[in-house]
Amino acid sequence: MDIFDFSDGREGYYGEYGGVFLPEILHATIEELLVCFRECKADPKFWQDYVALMQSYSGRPTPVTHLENLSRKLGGAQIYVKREDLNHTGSHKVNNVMGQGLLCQRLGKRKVIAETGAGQHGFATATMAARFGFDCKIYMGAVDVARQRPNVFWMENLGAEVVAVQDGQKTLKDAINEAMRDWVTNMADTHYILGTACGPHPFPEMVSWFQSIIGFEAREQMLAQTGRLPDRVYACVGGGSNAMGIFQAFFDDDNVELIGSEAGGQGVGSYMHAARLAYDDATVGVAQGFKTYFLQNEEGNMNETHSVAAGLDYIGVNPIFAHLHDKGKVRFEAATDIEVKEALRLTMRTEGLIPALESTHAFVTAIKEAPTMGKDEIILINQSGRGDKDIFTIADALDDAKWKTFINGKADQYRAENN
Amino acid sequence: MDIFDFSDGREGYYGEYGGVFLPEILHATIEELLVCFRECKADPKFWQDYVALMQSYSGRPTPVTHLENLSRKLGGAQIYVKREDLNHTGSHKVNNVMGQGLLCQRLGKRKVIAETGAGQHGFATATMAARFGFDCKIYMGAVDVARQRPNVFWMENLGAEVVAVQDGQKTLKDAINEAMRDWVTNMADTHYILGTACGPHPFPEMVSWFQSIIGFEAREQMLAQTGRLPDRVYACVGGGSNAMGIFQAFFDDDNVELIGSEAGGQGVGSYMHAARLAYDDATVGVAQGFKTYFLQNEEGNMNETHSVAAGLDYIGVNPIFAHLHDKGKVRFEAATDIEVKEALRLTMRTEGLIPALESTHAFVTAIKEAPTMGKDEIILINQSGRGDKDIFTIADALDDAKWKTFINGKADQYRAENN
Amino acid sequence: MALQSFLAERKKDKDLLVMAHVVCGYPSFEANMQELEIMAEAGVDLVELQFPFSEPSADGPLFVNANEQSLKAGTTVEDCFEFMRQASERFPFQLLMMGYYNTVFKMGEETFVKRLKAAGGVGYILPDLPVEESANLHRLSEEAGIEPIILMTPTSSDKRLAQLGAVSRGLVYVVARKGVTGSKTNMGDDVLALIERCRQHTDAQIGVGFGISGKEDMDFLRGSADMAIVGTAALKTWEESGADGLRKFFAELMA
Amino acid sequence: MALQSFLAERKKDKDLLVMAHVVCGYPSFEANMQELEIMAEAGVDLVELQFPFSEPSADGPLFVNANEQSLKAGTTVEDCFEFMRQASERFPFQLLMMGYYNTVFKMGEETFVKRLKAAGGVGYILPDLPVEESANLHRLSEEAGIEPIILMTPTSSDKRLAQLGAVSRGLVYVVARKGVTGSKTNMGDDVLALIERCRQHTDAQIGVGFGISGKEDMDFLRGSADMAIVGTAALKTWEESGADGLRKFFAELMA
Ligand SMILES: Cc1ncc(COP(=O)(O)O)c(C=O)c1O
Ligand SMILES: Cc1ncc(COP(=O)(O)O)c(C=O)c1O
Repeated sequence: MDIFDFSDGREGYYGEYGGVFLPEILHATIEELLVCFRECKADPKFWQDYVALMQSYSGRPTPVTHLENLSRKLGGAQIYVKREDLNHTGSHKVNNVMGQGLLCQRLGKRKVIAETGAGQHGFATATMAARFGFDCKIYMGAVDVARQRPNVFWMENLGAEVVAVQDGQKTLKDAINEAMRDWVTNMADTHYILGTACGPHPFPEMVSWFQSIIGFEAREQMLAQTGRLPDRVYACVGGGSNAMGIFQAFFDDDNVELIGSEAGGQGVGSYMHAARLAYDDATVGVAQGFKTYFLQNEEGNMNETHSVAAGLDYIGVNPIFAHLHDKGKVRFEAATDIEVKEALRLTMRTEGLIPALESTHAFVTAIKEAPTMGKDEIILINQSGRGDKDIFTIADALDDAKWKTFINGKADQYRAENN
Repeated sequence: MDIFDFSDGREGYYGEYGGVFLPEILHATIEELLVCFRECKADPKFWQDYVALMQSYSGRPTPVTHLENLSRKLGGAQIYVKREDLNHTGSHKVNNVMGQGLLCQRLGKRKVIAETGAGQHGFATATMAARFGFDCKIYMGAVDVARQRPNVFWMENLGAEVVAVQDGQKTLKDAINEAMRDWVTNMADTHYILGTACGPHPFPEMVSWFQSIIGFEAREQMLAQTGRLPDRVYACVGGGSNAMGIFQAFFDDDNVELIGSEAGGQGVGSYMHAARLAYDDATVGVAQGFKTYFLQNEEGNMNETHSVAAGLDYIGVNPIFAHLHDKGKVRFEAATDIEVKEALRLTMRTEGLIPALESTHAFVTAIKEAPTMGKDEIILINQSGRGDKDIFTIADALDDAKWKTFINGKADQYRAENN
Repeated sequence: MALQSFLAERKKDKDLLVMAHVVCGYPSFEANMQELEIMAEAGVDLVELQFPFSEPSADGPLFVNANEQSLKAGTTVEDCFEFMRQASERFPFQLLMMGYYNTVFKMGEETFVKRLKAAGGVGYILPDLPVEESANLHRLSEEAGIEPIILMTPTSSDKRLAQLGAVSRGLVYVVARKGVTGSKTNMGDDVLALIERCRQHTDAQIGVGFGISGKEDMDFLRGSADMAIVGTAALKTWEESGADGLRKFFAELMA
Repeated sequence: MALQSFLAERKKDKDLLVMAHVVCGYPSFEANMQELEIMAEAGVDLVELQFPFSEPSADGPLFVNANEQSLKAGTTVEDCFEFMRQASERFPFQLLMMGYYNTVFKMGEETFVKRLKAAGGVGYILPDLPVEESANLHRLSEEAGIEPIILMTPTSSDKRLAQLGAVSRGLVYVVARKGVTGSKTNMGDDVLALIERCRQHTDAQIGVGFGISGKEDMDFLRGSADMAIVGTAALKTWEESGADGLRKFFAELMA
């Protein structure tokens, strides 16, 4: 199954989803990008360079870790974890970013812009820009700037300019709008590094392509380590890039079930979540450059979303998943904030792993299902990132009293220094 | 040169340094440890298991990254970096810890204790304990507990008990004393996971052995990537474990110069530093179980030390280095706090790397020397850890105003929640 | 009257037509009505009524804020159509719907065309709907006698302009510069050259927009474009100095 | 008189000797002198004067604090020796230096032995100096007629005890339990068995320490050990109830 083998006149479409819905002014830029991307994709040397870069700079291949303790504790399937958390900058986001960096070089552009929500994509982009010598501007909702200061701190120290976006809900979707506004102005010398497998074609395909390195490694590693393919593969789904990254390698393996785990937030019926496919609240729409399921009202204006994991808190889902959901190829579940906190604790204590809150959504679903599976069955979870960068969020999520005391003390120290 | 090929009756001695200076009550425990360690070291299967564990759990081998931008900017030697920052838990400390975990299993002990200063070793130990299912207690000076709360937070969440030590200067050396007090009480079921290549024999040898994985990988990688050996290898030196880790592989390569970079703190003559070998302030003494150079007064009581990098801020240095310093085999330099801040900025902006403050000491010395070397010469730096875990320290070190505002806001939020 | 013939009619008396813009429901429909009165007085020929959308990614800060405030105040699509109906009955200028495609998509293209027609609108501008995605909507529009306004831009190649020209009818919206609505455009030879290039690919009237802010821009465009499109400058005037300011603004603009 | 013969002498009148402990300079040398007076009154046989060290890793919290405070107050090695000299002239009990090896190492082993001798000390306890590292110091001590106190512990194998016994002279310090100074030891059969095992490997007198806190411990040890070693319990009493308390403590202990 090659999902990217588009039929005539349907380039960029996955079933009825995808496409390019952008201002006319970007038409030439998107064309140029598409041509360049097609060249890169057709050029084996490009992929070799990409893999070499990821090896020497980001530590790929990331390993697959067998979680014997957790498997034993749950008493069902054997659980394996693909360790994207071990990447440089701490998440899978860097795969896409470094790939687009190489492509940007080929485009001959010297400036990059990006949107970021949780900040991991912005952090990765700022890192890439420092490494490639690009000018870098990161758009981030003002609410996210306030709550994700550590990532902002690093982005700025890496030399990026972080712009706090004051519009709308002041979160990820608004940052995307603002990045697009920059792009329609500065496309001549600027490449827009979109952070997930969303947005107009060719971004969903391109981001998925760079992220496919996850799955191709993982599939081989599972064969080497277990002698066979996993029965189920779990990944969290924000925009869908890490999930596409790991799932793609298994598209032709009909016995491998693929499960995407979305942000259930406060649960079904709460309208405080970001589950576009697992719950029934989303409908098809066109926004931010593409057609997919969005959490929107009946007139097409976007709803507020919520998740403890800022990186999953997005109104739309990648068009490929919208299609694969229709086709029943990928199953979608949701993990609530409460379940996420529990699974995080369990994973830390039994295995010494600290998955990012985003990644923990995949763990939740896997942990629910593993006990119902046979001991000879095998599960693979994509740990898309590490949680230690999210200490403020996790400390808040776990309501850690000592942490709060520490922060209060720190604040007192700063105030004293000022006097 | 096999530094561990002790002459008769001098087991555990490197020149006049090293030895075992412990209460009699620990004699049997140390003997047991030594016997077990000798078995492990003689057993190729043990090393294979260790390497396999490090590959699947910690992402080894870590890559070597060529810093083309920095090399170009400095205009001298080509700079390569061994990326221990990409390890699980974010530093080389995990190499030693996982190795000792395996050894502890073989010893049949179910409890581990460790001291920690910066918290990276405690973090790694807590992680290992969660993974191996050991009970875990971490001793940490009360001052360090207060200033390294993020690491404490993770240790606790990983299931470890963190004990704030209230004695002495309430920093690393006091934590070591307290860990020893625990050990002399509970040695029957408890293994002491010492965090660096210091302490009584066989710790310096054992920690160096586990850390040698760094250098053996790096040497091979340099040969593969550059076709030859580096001219100089740089590492920061706290207790000396990461430096021993990378240097050992080059001990027989007489053309490779080895440079250890100590904490220069506020500089020569300030007495606010932790440079045991680079400056002239340290003298030979016996403390914390072994004989080496310590920063102490003439009556043998230890002086206060200082470094912006908590992990380098130790009174003693590993006995192997004391010896290699005498022999002129390793050259020691110091990097001051101010130089470290500058080098950190430079490295972030030119290469997108965020070395730990400790590791940045190695960068300082390399950055000083690279421009004086030929363009065809090659430098290898050991990046022992990543700095993003040290955000509080680095933000303070860089005096970041926005960070302070953020912390104040966070504190206000917590206070408001409490009302 | 259909847009094409209406514009042709208007062009008889004037060398440069004017299209103005309001964001429906911002600051309120009453204010909108007042604005339209002023525009009508000044002799504006065409007005785009922007239906607010939550993700106005082709707009600049002023319009972004207007979209947001309007939605916050509870503006619905039905409100916008009803306002259009009232305005179309009351004023001599014609009305276009301006907005983002999702508004259309969610109600269905057929419904959209019917409702627009029923409200007295003569066309629409959907900046995020490229021609590749427009075939069905264009067909429905043609059947209903409604015009899609095609945008031509400084980045469009000749090949692209030909493609755009082929489906253009009534009015083409020439985007004077890169970027979003709102900032000033330096009118210069490149704008004239762009208009020239566009003319080679369409017979429709040519309106020029993005950053038109006063009389000098009008003078500059006269003889070259058929219509000047004024957006942000008018809203800014309204926000800063209300009805009187706006009256003065249009008086000066169209003097 | 050398330690060995002194102890033999004392043993003639008593079935269980007592060794006490002070940390030099804590809370002050004056206080130390007062403590010694009380000990002398009570008939204590031997006192270890702990020379404070910055890293007292074999000590429990009370002594750790005492070491720390004493150093903070500026106590020097010279002060300690001078105090020992005065005490040795004044009291009937004999004095040992107790401390960590670095104190010895820094002044040099030869100097240490000379100074200790000159101050009237008869031996020393260096808990972090294993016998493997002691050859030179033992030789110098023997030449000077000074005794190293060897520690035997519950974790020592018979082989190890033999090794320790071989170099023991005068007094062996049997550590009653694992751990640091300070906490209570439950005196039981294992302690008796340990003493028995130790006796098989040494002819020296056997002192038992770690956690001895009162009369019951004395009664327990009587007939088995030669000497009870009292450390923390006395310091604790001093801290809690001063000179009077300490007087009472020793009166009860040695009743
Ligand atoms: C660690 C991590 N995992 C997952 C996601 C979700 O994005 P995606 O669905 O594109 O993988 C994010 C987004 O920020 C992330 O940071
Ligand atoms: C990242 C890092 N590097 C270096 C050190 C110094 O230790 P060592 O000299 O044993 O490598 C530490 C100690 O905490 C550390 O955390």
